[in-house]
Amino acid sequence: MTRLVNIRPGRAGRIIAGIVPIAILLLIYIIASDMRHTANPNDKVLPTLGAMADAIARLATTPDPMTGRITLLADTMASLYRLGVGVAIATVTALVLGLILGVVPLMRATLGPIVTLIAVIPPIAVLPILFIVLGLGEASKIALIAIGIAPYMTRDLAAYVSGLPVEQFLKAQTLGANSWQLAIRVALPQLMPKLIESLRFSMGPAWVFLIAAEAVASDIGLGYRIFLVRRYLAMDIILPYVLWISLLAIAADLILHTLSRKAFPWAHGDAR
Amino acid sequence: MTRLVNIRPGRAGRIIAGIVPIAILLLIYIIASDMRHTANPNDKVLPTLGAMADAIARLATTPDPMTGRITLLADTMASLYRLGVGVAIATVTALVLGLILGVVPLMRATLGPIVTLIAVIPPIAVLPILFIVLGLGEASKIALIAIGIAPYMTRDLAAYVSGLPVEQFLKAQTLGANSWQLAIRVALPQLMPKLIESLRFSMGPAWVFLIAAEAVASDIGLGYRIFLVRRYLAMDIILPYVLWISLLAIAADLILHTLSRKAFPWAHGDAR
Amino acid sequence: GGKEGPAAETQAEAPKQEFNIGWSIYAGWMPWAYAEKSGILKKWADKYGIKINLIQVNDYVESINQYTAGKLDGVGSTNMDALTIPAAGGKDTTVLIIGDYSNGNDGIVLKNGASMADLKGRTVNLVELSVSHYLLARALELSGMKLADVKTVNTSDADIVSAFSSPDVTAVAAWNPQLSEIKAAKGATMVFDSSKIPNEIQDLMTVSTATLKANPNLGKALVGAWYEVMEIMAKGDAKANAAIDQMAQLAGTTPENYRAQLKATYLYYKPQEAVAYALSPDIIKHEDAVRQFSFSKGLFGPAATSVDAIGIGFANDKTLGDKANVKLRFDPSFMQMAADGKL
Amino acid sequence: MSTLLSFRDVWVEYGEKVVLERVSLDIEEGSFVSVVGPSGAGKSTFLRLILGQEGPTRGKVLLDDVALKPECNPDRGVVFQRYSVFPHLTVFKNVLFGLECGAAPFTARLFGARRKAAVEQAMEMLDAVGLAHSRDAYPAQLSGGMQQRLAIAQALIKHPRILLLDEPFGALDPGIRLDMHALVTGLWQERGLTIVMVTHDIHEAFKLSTRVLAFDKRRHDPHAPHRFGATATYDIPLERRSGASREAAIPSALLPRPSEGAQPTQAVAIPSIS
Amino acid sequence: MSTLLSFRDVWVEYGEKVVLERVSLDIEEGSFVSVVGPSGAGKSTFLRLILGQEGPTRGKVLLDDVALKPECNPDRGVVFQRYSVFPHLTVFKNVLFGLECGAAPFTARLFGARRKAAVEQAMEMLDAVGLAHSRDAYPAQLSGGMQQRLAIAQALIKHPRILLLDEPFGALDPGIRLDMHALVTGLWQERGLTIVMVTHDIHEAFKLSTRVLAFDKRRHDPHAPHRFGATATYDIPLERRSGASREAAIPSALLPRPSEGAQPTQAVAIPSIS
Ligand SMILES: Nc1ncnc2c1ncn2[C@@H]1O[C@H](COP(=O)(O)OP(=O)(O)OP(=O)(O)O)[C@@H](O)[C@H]1O
Ligand SMILES: Nc1ncnc2c1ncn2[C@@H]1O[C@H](COP(=O)(O)OP(=O)(O)OP(=O)(O)O)[C@@H](O)[C@H]1O
Ligand SMILES: [Mg+2]
Ligand SMILES: [Mg+2]
Repeated sequence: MTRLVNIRPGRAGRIIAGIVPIAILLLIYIIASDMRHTANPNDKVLPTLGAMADAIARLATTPDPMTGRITLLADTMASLYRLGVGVAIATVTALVLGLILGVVPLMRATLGPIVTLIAVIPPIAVLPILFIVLGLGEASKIALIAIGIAPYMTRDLAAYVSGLPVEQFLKAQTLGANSWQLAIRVALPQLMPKLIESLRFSMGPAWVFLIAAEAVASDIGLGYRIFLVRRYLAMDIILPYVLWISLLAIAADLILHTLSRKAFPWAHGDAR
Repeated sequence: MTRLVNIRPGRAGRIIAGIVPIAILLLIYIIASDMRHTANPNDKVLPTLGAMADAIARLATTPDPMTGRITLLADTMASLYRLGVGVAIATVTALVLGLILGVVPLMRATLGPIVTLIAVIPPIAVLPILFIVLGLGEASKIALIAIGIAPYMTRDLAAYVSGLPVEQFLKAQTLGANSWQLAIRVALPQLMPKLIESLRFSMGPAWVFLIAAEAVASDIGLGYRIFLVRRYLAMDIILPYVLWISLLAIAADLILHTLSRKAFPWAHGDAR
Repeated sequence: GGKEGPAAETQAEAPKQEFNIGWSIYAGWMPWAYAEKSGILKKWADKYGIKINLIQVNDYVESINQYTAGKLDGVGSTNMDALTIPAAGGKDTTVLIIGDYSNGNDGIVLKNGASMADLKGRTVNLVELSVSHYLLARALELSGMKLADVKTVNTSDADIVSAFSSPDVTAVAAWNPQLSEIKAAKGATMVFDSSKIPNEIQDLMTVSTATLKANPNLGKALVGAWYEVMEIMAKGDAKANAAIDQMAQLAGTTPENYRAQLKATYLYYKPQEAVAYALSPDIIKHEDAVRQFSFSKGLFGPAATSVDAIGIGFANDKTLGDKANVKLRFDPSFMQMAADGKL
Repeated sequence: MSTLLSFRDVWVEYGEKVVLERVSLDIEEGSFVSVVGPSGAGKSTFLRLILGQEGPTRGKVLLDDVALKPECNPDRGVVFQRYSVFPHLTVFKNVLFGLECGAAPFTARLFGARRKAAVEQAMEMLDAVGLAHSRDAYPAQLSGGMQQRLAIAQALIKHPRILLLDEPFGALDPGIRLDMHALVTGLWQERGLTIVMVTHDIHEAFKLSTRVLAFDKRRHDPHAPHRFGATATYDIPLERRSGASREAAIPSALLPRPSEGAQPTQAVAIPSIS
Repeated sequence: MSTLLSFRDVWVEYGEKVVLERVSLDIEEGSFVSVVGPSGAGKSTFLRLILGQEGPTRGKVLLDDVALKPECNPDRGVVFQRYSVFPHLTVFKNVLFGLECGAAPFTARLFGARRKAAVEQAMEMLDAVGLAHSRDAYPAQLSGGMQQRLAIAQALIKHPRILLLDEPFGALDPGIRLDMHALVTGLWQERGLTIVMVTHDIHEAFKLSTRVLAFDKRRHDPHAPHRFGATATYDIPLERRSGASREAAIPSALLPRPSEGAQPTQAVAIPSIS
């Protein structure tokens, strides 16, 4: 008999194998929802698939009478904007700091400890400070995302840069490179694929912080909607929203992955 | 002149350099707090160091007249218990799943997609569901931590195992190893240091989820206390609590790091 | 199903011994915490041969959601949330105790403004779809404005105090204890509070109708314990003060602060008073206002096509809305037993 | 000696790409076969077929006249250029590993008398490859040559019938390479092994083995280089030669640079293409 | 020829550990110095001193009679065994890099006519090492030998006076090694370089260089092996020798195995220890 570790399903086999557990989960949900609705036709906890489809169709097609905008679209745009700006700020900060900390030992000694300290502070615990400093507008939401992920990314990138073979830095200096050139021509380009990788890992926390920020103070956004309708336990809206967020997260991950492969082919080839 | 990248401060220099920015931050706080207290002696936003020391001394030494317990201690114990159990569950789950997914291609095909799906769902968005399924006791708080970090860890570990040189698995099979032995004698021991590394990265999110869970449903814990006193903007309690959490986080990180170096010397030696 | 009404559910539920009652920190519900800590609740539970677990939930909405999902047998709730969450979710709910109404515990606070008129056109931070939202709607209505005259931003109750510290926030609607912190801030003026709409924001103890039918002892024990605490508090003696101090401690605040909150809470110390209100026509008027607001904000869910979709039952078989779909029942009979000393 | 392994019209294709085509040859028990050829010629692929890491796309690989299952088994040991030892086990435990796996399917650990016997066997093996003094070192603490010795010891403890070596000395310094040649030759003779070794070093091949197989493409389509696969273009028996006569048997086409080394003075055996 | 580099009683210590002690020697302009010795003897440390990667603990290293600053500079080029080229740049850009850095301190990019001149220079250099056809490949797509050619081209484009090689061919196959020997010898002669090369391969050292330095410990304390450092125990001039006579100059103590190679027939030069 072939050893278990040597059984490799083909392409079709993999797709079917992957779908099965998801289908089972869906089935369990349908049965549970059906049971609750037999007991209480108005049950809100596990809405039927039909009810969710209705709710989401309504939010995705009918403009809100008050604002004239399509709710799902407006929420998505608002959230993606915050997420995008927050992540962009974090990325740029982490890139610059990571580069400086990684390349310049003196800066690593100076800023390393404070970056570590900031990295371990759970950002949601200091939300009040953020509001007081930045107000309740977009700034504080964007800041929560940025503060939430930038320190981790910075440490990750700095560690990567200082882990680059010392031979490269020596070689570059024998080729006449100064400190600035070492940073931008040796460290920076090699850091880019790592940056995207670090970013991919940080997207999960970024969504968490976005939702947390929108739950605290907001009038639009995916997290806002989820926490608003939670007030009347509208699971028929919450569940499709969660699914939608998951799909957006998967899409973002795929885009980043593809981007990295396209932009930095040398980083994805077979290493020798 | 020596190039900036070649200046390497000595041991003492590093310590001093590291303390300076933290000292500056502290100084800025003291000045800002002083300014606010000059304007409004009852200011709550930036309490003086003295006020914070008083508040924390009270919480750390005076037993609560009702329960007879010292608040800070009781909160810490409760939170560490939840964090510990949640992280332990996540670690064991991730280890077992990561091993299975990494070693057995068939299981990777079957469970990979659903693990990815679960990994991208922001746990905070499904908090209501979690509480409904698991009730308001310790279980749901522990579950939020476990669900929050386990999928990421699982994917990380599975990727690591499937990235181990295929030569090792082939070699082991030529030495008579069966699938089970491959898992426990080849993959598992090499996975252990990676597990600790993955755990170290997950501790940050774990604290965030702990605080989020305690904010919603709890009557004790560090996160609970922060959210309880947030209603009165009692920054004199919030700030020391945040600092305390940060210290606990740093301590946990150091312990894990030391553990890894002690337990798996082969993984920290110079690689050839 | 809904047409069979509570009878069907009653059959489904068997009598049981142990009950979970949820509550969250709020001036009008702190007596429950005291009842538990002082052993009064256990005394009454023992008397009726049952066990009652009082479960504190930090997040108020979560406690209502848990109740709606069936994880709790009863929960401390406002009249509005009892209507829009469990009742609108098909969970037949009985109002066991009308504990108090907000008599200033909810308010609207402005910076750089002195009256409701200054609210026009501003952005108001509040917990949307909560009693604060209702309070705002009523306040605007009484001042000749509409909800459309202001913009609202949903703000979590835990963070509303720090929100008000932020310069770009100039108007909030909040409840206590946050309200007292906000009022105390420099340049803050309270332009409206719930004392101007007495009895419209009520703090209740609600329990599942089916559970109560199957276990009337639960109702008796809860009502008995509640009014024993009320009696202690009403005395105004040293014991009352000690009790109130303890409640303050449990709420995470100072005794002074808590006393201030209590002042803004009209507690029905005596069961007779609560029963009298429950029997009066006022209650129907007040609940009607609440349900109109709730329906207008879509809180009855997408399936509800009219404000009458969900029925509200009162003493003596009076109802508002669909008689065949009564999901929220004001039942003063247990309070009546307390008033009659029959517990 | 009898035929141990037979290739019968074996093809290996990856999608469109043909790597090996029409490989038909027999390998005799006890022989030491070296496989040489340019990079990408399919030398490692050939080895993988014997190892059982993969199966042929067409044709058959027979071991003792029975078709090989595409799975690695203890009757065929292997040493790769890298990653051949377990980095998390000490030298001694790396060698013990094979004994433990075979004897304890579930725990993969031995106890008591059985462990004692295994320990003795492992120590003997370490002695044989000259690593007894490093028994408690981790592989990362060993030099490259010591790591390959360890890999060989590890493979031999299972008494494989065939030992497969894929550029085992490619990463070693010349001095250490000579040591390893002596070691492998000794073990091969003592234990009656059959060895198939892939190497880039033509001199090494001709020095050590009883037979040299050179893999290369016979046909070439410049517009679609992947259309044709490689096969054994030279098959040179060396059993009865020794020393200088071996070097002299190297066909000039196989030498890295025509400017160096001996001229082809001998007619080479015709590759056995069916 | 004149003295280019001088070591004056140089010691290198890491904490307690003495790596080099009392190294005093001169290196002449245009010489090709090979450094051999056992692992850990401080060969790389010696090279690092010349490179300027670190400074001596005691004593002085002089370049043109001026004390060397412990910093790498373009007058000394280097090729390491690994990591010598930039993985994120194509072959061509790897070579261009040095020209860009020197000419454009801030942008490190060239434009217009200056770029054109630099491009031409880089292409010539690639031609010289035989990599012109691979100009757009990334290092990961090159073989080990091609990577080292690239590293040499990259270093030479800055016209260094000294080229430092730390086991540059250690990871290469023997055939490719021969090519590289020819390449390095050619470039050394053409460009009047001074080369200091560390190698493990004694034959390589004696084949290529004009002088061989053997590093080893002269004193040994078995209880505290770190107490004494290494120094140049043999210093063998070879300028006027060629071919077989070179091999014959190898002292037997330096050979990996006494069973191989020539006997020491010549008295070796006494190491210049002051
Ligand atoms: N799994 C695979 N999928 C596709 N192509 C493969 C696969 N394995 C090997 N090849 C290709 O088959 C050809 C032969 O590979 P193989 O490793 O056998 O060559 P080799 O002779 O061992 O070369 P080298 O001397 O470089 O090790 C190469 O072109 C390689 O790219
Ligand atoms: N930064 C350092 N700190 C402490 N010890 C060091 C350091 N660098 C080198 N050493 C030690 O100095 C000694 C000489 O090292 P070096 O790399 O110069 O040897 P080598 O002759 O090049 O050896 P190899 O042939 O293995 O490359 C070694 O024992 C090494 O461990
Ligand atoms: Mg190969
Ligand atoms: Mg060295």
